[in-house]
Amino acid sequence: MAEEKKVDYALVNRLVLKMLEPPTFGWYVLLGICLLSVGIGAFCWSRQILYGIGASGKSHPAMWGFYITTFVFWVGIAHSGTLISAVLYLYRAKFRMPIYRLAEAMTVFAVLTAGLFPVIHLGRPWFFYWLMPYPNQMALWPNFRSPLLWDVFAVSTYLTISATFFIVGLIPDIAVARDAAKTKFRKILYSICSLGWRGSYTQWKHYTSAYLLFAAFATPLVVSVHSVVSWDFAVSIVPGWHATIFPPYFVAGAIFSGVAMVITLIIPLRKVYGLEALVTEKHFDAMSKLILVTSGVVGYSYLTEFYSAWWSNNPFERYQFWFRPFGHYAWAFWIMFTCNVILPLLLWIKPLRTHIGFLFVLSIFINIGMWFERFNIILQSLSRDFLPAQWGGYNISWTDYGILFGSFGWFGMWMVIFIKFFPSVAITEIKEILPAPKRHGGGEDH
Amino acid sequence: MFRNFFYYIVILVSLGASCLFAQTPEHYKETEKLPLSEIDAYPDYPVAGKRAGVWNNGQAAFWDLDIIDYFRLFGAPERARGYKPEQPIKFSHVVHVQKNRVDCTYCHWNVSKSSYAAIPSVETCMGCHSQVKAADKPEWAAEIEKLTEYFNKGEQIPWVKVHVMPAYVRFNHKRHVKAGVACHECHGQVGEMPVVERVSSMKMGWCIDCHRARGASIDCYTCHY
Amino acid sequence: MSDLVKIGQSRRNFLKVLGVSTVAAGCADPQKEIISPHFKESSNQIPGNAVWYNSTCGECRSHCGITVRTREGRAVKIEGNPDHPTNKGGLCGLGQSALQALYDPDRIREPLLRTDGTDSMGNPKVIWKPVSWKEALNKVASAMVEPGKKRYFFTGETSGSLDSLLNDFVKSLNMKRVTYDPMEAVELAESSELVYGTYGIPRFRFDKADLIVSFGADFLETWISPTEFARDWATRRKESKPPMHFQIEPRLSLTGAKADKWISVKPGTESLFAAAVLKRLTHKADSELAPKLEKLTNKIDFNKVAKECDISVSHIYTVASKLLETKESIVVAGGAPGRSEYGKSLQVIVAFINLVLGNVGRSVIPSSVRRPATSLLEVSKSIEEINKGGVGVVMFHGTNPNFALPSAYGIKLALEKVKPGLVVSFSSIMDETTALADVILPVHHSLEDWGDSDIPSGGRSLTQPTMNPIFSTKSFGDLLIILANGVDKKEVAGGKETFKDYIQARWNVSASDWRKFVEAGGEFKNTDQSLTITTDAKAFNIKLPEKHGDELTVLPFFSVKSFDGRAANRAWLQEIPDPLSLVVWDSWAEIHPLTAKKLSLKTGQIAKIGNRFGELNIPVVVTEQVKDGVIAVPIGQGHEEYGRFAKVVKGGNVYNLLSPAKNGSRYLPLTNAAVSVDLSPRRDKFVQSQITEDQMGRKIAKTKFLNPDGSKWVNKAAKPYHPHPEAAQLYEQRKHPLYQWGMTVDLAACTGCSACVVACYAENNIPVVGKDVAYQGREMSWISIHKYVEGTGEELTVSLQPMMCQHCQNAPCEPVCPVYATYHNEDGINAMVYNRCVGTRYCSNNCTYKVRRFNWFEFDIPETYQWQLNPDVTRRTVGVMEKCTFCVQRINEAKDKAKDEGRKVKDGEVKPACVQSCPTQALTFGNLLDKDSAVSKSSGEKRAYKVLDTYINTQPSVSYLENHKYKV
Amino acid sequence: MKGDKSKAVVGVFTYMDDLINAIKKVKDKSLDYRVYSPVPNHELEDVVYPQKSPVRFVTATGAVMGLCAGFALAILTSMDWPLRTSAKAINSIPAFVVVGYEWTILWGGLATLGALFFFCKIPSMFSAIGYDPRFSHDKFGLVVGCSGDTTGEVKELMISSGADEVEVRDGL
Repeated sequence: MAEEKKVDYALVNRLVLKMLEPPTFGWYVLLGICLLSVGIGAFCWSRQILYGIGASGKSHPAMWGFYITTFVFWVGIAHSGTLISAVLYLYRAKFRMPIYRLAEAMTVFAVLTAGLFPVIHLGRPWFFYWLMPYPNQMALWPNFRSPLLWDVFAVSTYLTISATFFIVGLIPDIAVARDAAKTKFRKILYSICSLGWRGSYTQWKHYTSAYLLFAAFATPLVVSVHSVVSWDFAVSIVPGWHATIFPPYFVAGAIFSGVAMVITLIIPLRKVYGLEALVTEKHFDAMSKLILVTSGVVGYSYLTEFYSAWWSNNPFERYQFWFRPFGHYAWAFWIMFTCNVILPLLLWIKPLRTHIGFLFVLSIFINIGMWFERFNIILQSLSRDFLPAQWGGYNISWTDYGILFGSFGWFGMWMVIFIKFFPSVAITEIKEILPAPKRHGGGEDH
Repeated sequence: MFRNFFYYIVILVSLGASCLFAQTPEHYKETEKLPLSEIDAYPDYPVAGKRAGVWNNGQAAFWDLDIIDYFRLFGAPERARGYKPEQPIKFSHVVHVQKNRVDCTYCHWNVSKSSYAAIPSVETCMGCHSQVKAADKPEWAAEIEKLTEYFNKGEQIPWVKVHVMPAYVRFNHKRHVKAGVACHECHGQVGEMPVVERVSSMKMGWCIDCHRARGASIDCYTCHY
Repeated sequence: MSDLVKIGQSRRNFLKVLGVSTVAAGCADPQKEIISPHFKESSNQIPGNAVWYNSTCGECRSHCGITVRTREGRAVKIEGNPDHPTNKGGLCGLGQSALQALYDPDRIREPLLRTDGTDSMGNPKVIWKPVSWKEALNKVASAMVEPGKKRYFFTGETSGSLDSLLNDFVKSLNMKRVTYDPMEAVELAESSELVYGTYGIPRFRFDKADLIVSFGADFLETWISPTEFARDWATRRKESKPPMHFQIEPRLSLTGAKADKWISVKPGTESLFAAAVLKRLTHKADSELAPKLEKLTNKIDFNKVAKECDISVSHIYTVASKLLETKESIVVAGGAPGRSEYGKSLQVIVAFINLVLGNVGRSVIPSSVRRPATSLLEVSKSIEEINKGGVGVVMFHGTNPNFALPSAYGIKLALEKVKPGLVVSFSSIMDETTALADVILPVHHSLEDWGDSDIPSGGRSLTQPTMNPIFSTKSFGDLLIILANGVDKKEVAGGKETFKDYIQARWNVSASDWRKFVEAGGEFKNTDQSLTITTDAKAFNIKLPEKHGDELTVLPFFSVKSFDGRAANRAWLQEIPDPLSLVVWDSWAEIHPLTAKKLSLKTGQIAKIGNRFGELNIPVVVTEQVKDGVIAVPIGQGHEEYGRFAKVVKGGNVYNLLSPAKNGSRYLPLTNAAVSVDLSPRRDKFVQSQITEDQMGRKIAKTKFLNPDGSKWVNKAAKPYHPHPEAAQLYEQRKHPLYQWGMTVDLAACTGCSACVVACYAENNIPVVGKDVAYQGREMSWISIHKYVEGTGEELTVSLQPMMCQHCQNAPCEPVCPVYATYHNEDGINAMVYNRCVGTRYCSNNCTYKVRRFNWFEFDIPETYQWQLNPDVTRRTVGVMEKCTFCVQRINEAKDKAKDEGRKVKDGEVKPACVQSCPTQALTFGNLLDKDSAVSKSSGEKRAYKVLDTYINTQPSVSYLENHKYKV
Repeated sequence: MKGDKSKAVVGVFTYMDDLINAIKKVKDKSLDYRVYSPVPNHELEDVVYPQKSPVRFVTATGAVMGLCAGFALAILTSMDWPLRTSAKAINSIPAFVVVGYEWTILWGGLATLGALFFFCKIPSMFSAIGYDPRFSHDKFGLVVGCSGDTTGEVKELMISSGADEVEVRDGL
């Protein structure tokens, strides 16, 4: 940690709290853009409720499409946050410290976004609560054999746990912000949000213990949530969905896309707020390697699917995997393949792993590629299944685009507000990895 | 610390209570009843006030909060217990059923023949009322006059439906009557009602409760198709 | 198009939008409801119970028996009358869709008078002024008796009492009656007179033949009496050694698709083919006939004929030798492809073939019951006369010459010259001819009216009103009587005041018998006619075609979707894909790939097909199912009037391409109109219900090939097929206490006529979505006919497979529903509870057969169509899944009845709408637990298989019986 | 803990080793004290709170309850209205594992949160004695509760350990 030698507690505070200074014009513009796109999404959704789900492009037999694609995409994005914050916490990987808060925020907001989509996707969204097991006058309960119900449980648990983890991690940092707050509004806001945290040592003791337990609970969630999401597909019998490789494949893909999203978010943030001292090239190198690994896993999974389709001698599977690269939606397949498998190979070149501009562009491509991965799985499989007479396609409508766009706005809106109002780099934990200030024999590494 | 939680709870409770007091519906107030003692036309049932003889006191499943009944904000009054619309003719079941002991199936004759328990036709009414004019009771006579007018014009009487069911429910009167379900188990003591009122929630849990108790089918396709 | 089928956006939906924010508003559906009880108690109408009336279908000339289900005084469903000798229970799609003619939102609701007005732009425009019946009838009556003027009555084919009343009416009023029905096989009746000595359409008995040879006659779809023929044909087709069937026609019809061999000849050369076959058979004729036939066919040179027909000469020999080999056969000709200029010659030759083979009296029975009066000659003469002026009145009923005749006949111009005379149309729908009338007198639909007709097999069929008229219309018979009485011609109706009295008087039976006949739907008896054959010498004097040109010709054909155009106003029929071209809501042109390549046209492109008479702008369907150089176009689309559902199909009327008939022909020759084809500037959506016809070796619709001796033909070149081994069951299988409903579908008997689809639409309140929504692949049909094609050219095999919910015992759709909206009930039905559905659509994704349909929108049904809705079936709201329920409302009704009587439901007591309607009885339904039920027996047959069951172990309740087909 | 705590002596430390020295001395005197720190630190932990936190027991209890509740929910509701889907058993245990698993985590997590709040005494709306905003920044704080007459002694102790500044405030 040569370049961090000069960093002390005060500098950390100063750097991070600088981000909380009153918003600039640019921030308002960014927020305005986000709100506008949320508005567009909301308009599209209202219209869809008014006319019926037919306003979107779904059709017979492709009854799922953009919304489930986007749902899986956002759940996937969410994953790397938990991976970075919880799994790497358990492994005591120090390179997580400067980026984990942002990754966690991304997790929570991505799950928040993802959670909307199953409801948006419903034919009768006003009855979404029928999926919850609550005692009702109809004397009916949901069907626990349905993967969709597993989804309800998995995603709601994930949202609860990751939000708790996130908020608990934030408490001491908000207390820092509270103590440095200059305006009355912020003072009150942070006082409430910090829940009266003082940093007394008993608090710290229980806090570290609880935090470790949270991390331990969040870790299996990283594996389970996307596995459950993948079971939406893998448990069904649709050719192209019915594959045992799905859970690991989805989890790897989720981490892949999530890390890319972290890069997409942290690069501008680092630039704007001058966090170069905290988020160093070393961190980017580590993340690049993570991308390289997960890209490899994802690419391998793609090939495995083809292989097992061929080896199974199942005509439906075989046709499906011929259809993907050469059929009607081949463009989607090749976008996916290029973005997820071919472009990340460039990271084998060492200088590119720390080249900020390149990483930024690559991360966006990976995000696009991962969205298309889900699009491929969902749409291509549904449009060519068992009975050729029932084959069909998808008519992408502007409602689909509007809601997809709106989801980015929704996610962005939360991120933008969060960045301005809450410390988006973990103050306490960075302090933790700094050597504790000592009069005698300092420099002991924690 | 506990003091904080206490504040939250107080706020929530007061919000809820304000809804409760603001929304007690007018139609839900108790109506005056004729004494039951004079009636012997009914089979034995526990005399328990207003909903005597009504299955499960007209209530849906035990956890039903009866939100619709109490908060008209949340549902159509047509689906709530206590729904008591004004009818075009002030027909009184008290007079017909309780005083004059007319059997239910005398007018609703097809209740055991079809899934509908049809409202009697104007002709059926006039079968008696061409003779019965109630000349000694002017307010009754006025209603009979209205009926005669409908008959003379050849028009149907636009009765307001009290037991409104959603369109996706297929209730079969014939099957229930043949299975020995008494009218009052669902409709209450109509003979005591000067204006017919809905005394059962007629919600799914309420149906299911009875179906389970009697061992009737609880297959969804029995009622929904 | 959205003007046609509106997508609902009701206040309720708006509440739902609010519901998202205020959560609980979703349950607030009922509003204050008014009950209006019947004014009068009726002895047979109990609210909530259906009343069935037997009657006769008035949609085409075959007059099938129907039984109409009414609820609360409204006809809601039409089914075939099982006791009627013609159709014996089945009913075609056209007959069932009569309800949509009855409840057509564009029906004329009161008498209308033409007045000239202007539209908002100041252009002249016809304004139809509603008038009282009295005023309208006075106007017509005064025009009728204007002295010294010519009077015409154009009618369609009529039968029974109406025919006699109409004839008396025109006679006593000194009118000229002109009959024109474009579908009536008048050339067949004429040839029957020439060869057999009996004028009239013979009876055909397809159940009496071991060999069927058809020259263009689509007897399973539209020809003569398709429901009757399909049923007869199917009884034999289901046998393990079915009759062999040759279909000789330029465009593969549904009948051709079911044939063992489709011989695709050039249009108009069928008569040559037939003559060549006759030449091979002459030696079988008796000594008197043989030399004459030899003389008739002596000019035939087999190779030349084969070249002219553009076929291999071996086909002629095969057909002839099979005819010689087989003892009992039937040879028929007709349909649109058979109606060339030489159609009459073809019929005569075919009649001779039947005579020579001894089929006459056995499978072909000359009959004079159905005597076509159609005469195009009379029509054109009358038009000429009208053009000369001095016309008092021209009346129309049951015919639409302004649509069904080429514009070259000029009927429109002629009618404009009638003034100051009157053009009167007795019609309940604004068709092209009615639009030219001065006075429109709306008449009852046949479901509201009395009537009768003669049955070819003997007896009389009776039509009775099944409901009160919904609009201010009058019975056509009554109107004739009123008009005749009004002008003091009381003798027309024999002093009767109403048409019903007239019929009753004409039937001349006792009151109790009359009541019996009304209840039964007619008087059915078998009358054997004595047969004497006298052949007219003129029959040997027929003309045969000379050399044909090589130019592109258009081949109009009758289709099950539109018939001759009379069915174009039925939303159901427009929505249902044509079983062969798979086209929805459109007209189309079938073009062979080679021709299409020459013209550089692709499927879906809109072609401009034109000649000096007119032009069509219709989409192209490139298919091998039509002869090279022929452009096959369905008749009956491209209406300019005839209601919203007909008008929406643009592209033009194919009749307009045809040239007028020559040589005093009584019918319009349909083939050989030369055309030029180009790409059209018109742009429109083109919808086909399938994107591929290839089943990719998946063994979905199976066909077993037979050797001519009936044994199984084995393709030694084919790759061996490895079915998966018997799957292990993870879970204990469900036991069903009383019933396990199941169905079998005999693919050998299924003709793809789509009657089942119409029945399902009618029974289950399935919304019609319109072209725009269908374009997005969102049709709602619960049962659909899937088409698969294997092989090319001569080896072409078309499989038609009705596909509905298979009610799998291991249904993949069920466990994935998070709210139990779909589950398995104890009767073995895969139940779908609409009101529980939240619309995740996972079930549809997981459905192997993709037979689930989703309510993408709240479809707005026109108000009048709503009167047809079945009150026993819930109308599904937006956002819920729906699918075939095995007509659970019927099962519940039967169970209800059985419970009243304290017994189990009997076999055959429940028939879902599709099973009931099937003209060929290809579908069987019943309890699989009952080992003696029909369905248990047929599902245990050797041919039975379940679709994809060996792959995915869904264990469907629906079994299919393999199609079988001779390898010839 | 014990004795008179009317006064509180607040010491502000920059260096952790100074702080630890001070704590040790305070502990020797058996005085009631509280430590404020911007970060958790092991050395500090060993001095101030060497025993293990009880949060984990609450967590374990919550998780086990969640597991049982998840399975109970799935099984009991399936039995309540047994609807067959496909040929699957009414109690399809493999499918219910997911529910049990998720609720284990959910209940465990929520129990941990509850325990955290309980043991850390948050949310708290009351100001803490001797708290200084710098303690969340870069300084360590040691607050010792004592009677008015021992304040001088404690003050002396802190200064000697290296406190930047020492202040006497009113205690409880």
